[in-house]
Amino acid sequence: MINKTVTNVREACEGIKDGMTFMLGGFGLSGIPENCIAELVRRGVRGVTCISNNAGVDDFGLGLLLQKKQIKKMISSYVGENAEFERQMLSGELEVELIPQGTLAQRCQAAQSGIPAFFTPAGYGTEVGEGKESREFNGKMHLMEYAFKADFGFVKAWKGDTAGNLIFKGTARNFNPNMAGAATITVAEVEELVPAGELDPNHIHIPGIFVQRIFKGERYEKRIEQRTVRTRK
Amino acid sequence: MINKTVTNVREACEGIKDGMTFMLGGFGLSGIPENCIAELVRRGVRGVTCISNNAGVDDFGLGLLLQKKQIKKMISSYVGENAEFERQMLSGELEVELIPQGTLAQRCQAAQSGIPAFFTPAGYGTEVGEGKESREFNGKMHLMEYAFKADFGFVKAWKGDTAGNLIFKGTARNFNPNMAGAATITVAEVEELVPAGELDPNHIHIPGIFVQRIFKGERYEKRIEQRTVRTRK
Amino acid sequence: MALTKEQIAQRIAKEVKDGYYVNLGIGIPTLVANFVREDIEVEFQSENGILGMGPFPYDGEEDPDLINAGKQTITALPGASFFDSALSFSMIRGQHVDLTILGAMEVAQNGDIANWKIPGKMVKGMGGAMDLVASAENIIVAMMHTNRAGESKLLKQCSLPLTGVNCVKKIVTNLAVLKIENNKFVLLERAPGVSVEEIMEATDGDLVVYGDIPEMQL
Amino acid sequence: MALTKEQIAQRIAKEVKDGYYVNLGIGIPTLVANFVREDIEVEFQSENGILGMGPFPYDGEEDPDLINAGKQTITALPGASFFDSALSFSMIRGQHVDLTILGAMEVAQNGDIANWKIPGKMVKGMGGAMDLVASAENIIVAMMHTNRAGESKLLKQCSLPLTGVNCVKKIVTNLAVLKIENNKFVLLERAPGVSVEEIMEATDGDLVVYGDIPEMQL
Repeated sequence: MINKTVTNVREACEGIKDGMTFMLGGFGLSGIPENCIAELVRRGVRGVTCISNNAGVDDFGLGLLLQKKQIKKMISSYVGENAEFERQMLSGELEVELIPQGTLAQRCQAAQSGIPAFFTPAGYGTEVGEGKESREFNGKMHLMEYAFKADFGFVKAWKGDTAGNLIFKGTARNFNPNMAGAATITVAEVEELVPAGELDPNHIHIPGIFVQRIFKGERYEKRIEQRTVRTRK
Repeated sequence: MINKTVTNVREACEGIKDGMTFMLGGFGLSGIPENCIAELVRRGVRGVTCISNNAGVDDFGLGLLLQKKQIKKMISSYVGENAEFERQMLSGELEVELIPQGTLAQRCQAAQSGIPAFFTPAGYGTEVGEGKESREFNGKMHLMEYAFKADFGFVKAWKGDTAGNLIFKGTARNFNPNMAGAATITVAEVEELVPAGELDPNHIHIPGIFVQRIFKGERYEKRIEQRTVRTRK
Repeated sequence: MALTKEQIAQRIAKEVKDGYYVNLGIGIPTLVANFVREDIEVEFQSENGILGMGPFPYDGEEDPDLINAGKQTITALPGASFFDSALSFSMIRGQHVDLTILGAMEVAQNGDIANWKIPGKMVKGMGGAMDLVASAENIIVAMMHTNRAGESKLLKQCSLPLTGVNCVKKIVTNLAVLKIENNKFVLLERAPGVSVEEIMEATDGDLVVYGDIPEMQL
Repeated sequence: MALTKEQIAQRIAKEVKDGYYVNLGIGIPTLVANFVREDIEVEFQSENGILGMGPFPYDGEEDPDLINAGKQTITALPGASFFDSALSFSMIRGQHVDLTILGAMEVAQNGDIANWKIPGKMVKGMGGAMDLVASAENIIVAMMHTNRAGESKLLKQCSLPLTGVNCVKKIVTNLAVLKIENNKFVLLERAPGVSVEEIMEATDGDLVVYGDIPEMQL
């Protein structure tokens, strides 16, 4: 098998430059590439565009990059729960493009799949549709949406093997499989890295062909955003 | 969980009518819905359109429906290995629409996903592109292709549960997951049917929401089309 | 007496039928799960990637890899499945979800809905709401009849940026159950003890009242 | 001496580089796997849904659920993965596959290829070939230089229905290795003992010969 392992997060992020466009997996703080985000902060890369469903919270996830004002533009579907984000957006420091969540997922998958454009009903008749080509199918109006283009994709999986095959856990899967292979270089960080052959080929969620670099993350905080419990009776 | 089980293949095929459009999973003879095909033959449904990557062989798979002249039109990517098929096609008895395999898969997935149309480079400049809208993206010409419409989808999985969740094995997966939920009614036949809760939710290939009826197939021949072996040294 | 948020959820729960796949939005809709009859089979979908969502976990059993669209820790019921965001929106866009229940800031009498942005003030984003309202055949809006300033949220025309057009079919508020028909709100039920006149007063859009309006059964 | 089919495959195997994902068509291309250097890592993709395809199984170990695109029984190597057809063509259409090797009935000097249909005679279908040739950056055609009637398969223009346009970059036949450049065939290598004149004679399209043409190394 082709070996995709790199030694650590520093090697995984080789080639990152100011002004690049990144895709980052995760929903809220679940399934985010924690180690890659920390490395982006460490490198101090600036003026970047981030395609990510959310923008983290003030002191975790993409919020860490926002605090250092490293992000020029965010492309997301939901950015609540982040005061610094709101401040930068309302002051005009941060450019923000909000798009429907399903459109975001599909534009990633389209990039992964070599589909340059597709039609979706989401957002027709709203601000999201302004300036976009629209067309009727089956008596219903749709917008034409394009595949994303990005330089680096950062995804986080539960388990991975040296061939780059990935397996996700629970709802930490979210955008990660759709972003793998959607950028020029896909970096995967995993909680557990095993030799090729140890994972059941029927259980692989994303085959290694979509991953250029894989490494085991040094540590995972896996912070919970809204701890909600029920009481035992 | 919502229970999707039906008693047997007869109940699973309730509502099937002459002239309908069917989608059938499988690649060659691998992963085909054997029990549903047998039931379609038994019912003698006629004048149907079949969307299926292949057309079986003379005496197995969709070849059984062809022999009985039940099929009016085939939409496939590859139909070799079937003499009766070739005879009916060349004589004009059978209408045949050949489309690229990736386009076929994507048109199923588009139907499953509520994407009415998308662009693909496959077939541009060939017979396949005649009469179709074409457009340039990123300096390359693409064809606009539409989501399929079908009345019944027949898919075959390895394991399933009563909630309709499906798991496939090896390359018998092929078109089956992409066709689930792409027709008005999706019928899933499985080799092993277990109570909801027995399958690991991380291993489900297709969630039960895409399946309307599920049953355990009575028997599986699983015929091999090209038995190819190497000799032991 | 106007309904509490729990009672709005309780009333909406009666719209949930056996065999339904249901997507619940954040806020009042989330509460609906607590009131669904126990003798029917319903599966809750959360757009971040789970079908067969269960109740919140017991204290100490929270899993950061298992949350709902509101980022709350949840559990998975036996028979649940996990999937990626693209497949999740295949369920939504492909109309495999039977019922969508979501909140709103404004609903117009033509079925338009606004719930994602107050220009210059609040911009959280639409999340999955635009996909949901553009795709679902069966949408119920759960909201208070008026906003904090006492202004009607049932309008002739939305003033806020839209989430979707001509999509809302039914609305359950603290005062009433209404449907949208022929570009008008049609009053179906009153909250217990709330008069038709009170509802008319709290409704800015055109409101049609056919005959006697029954009180809601909770 | 013109090459055998095995030797064509052997020559093409030298184009397979370390770290390549390779899709092999039916016929001569399938044989290429047998000749790839053992000191490099290559993964074979089959469009019916496997990455990391291994050799044919031993007698008695065939699995009907494990076949290649030619419907032959195969094995999976450690580290392999299975996937559905849509994701398989995401690999192909999304240009994640590095090299595509396929057969042809005709190739034109502008890179057009025909390999799926002979009107009125043979219509097997294109299978995945149209997706492959429309998407791949790196396509090598493996074929005999002439057909059974002795007619050249390297033409000014294809006469058969096309599979793809302007897509073929390299051709390896039983007589020669050629590339396509500026709307012409450019001769790169001769089969051992085959003269430039023989190749010119067997080539219907415009053929460019720059200087001395070396013999192939197998």
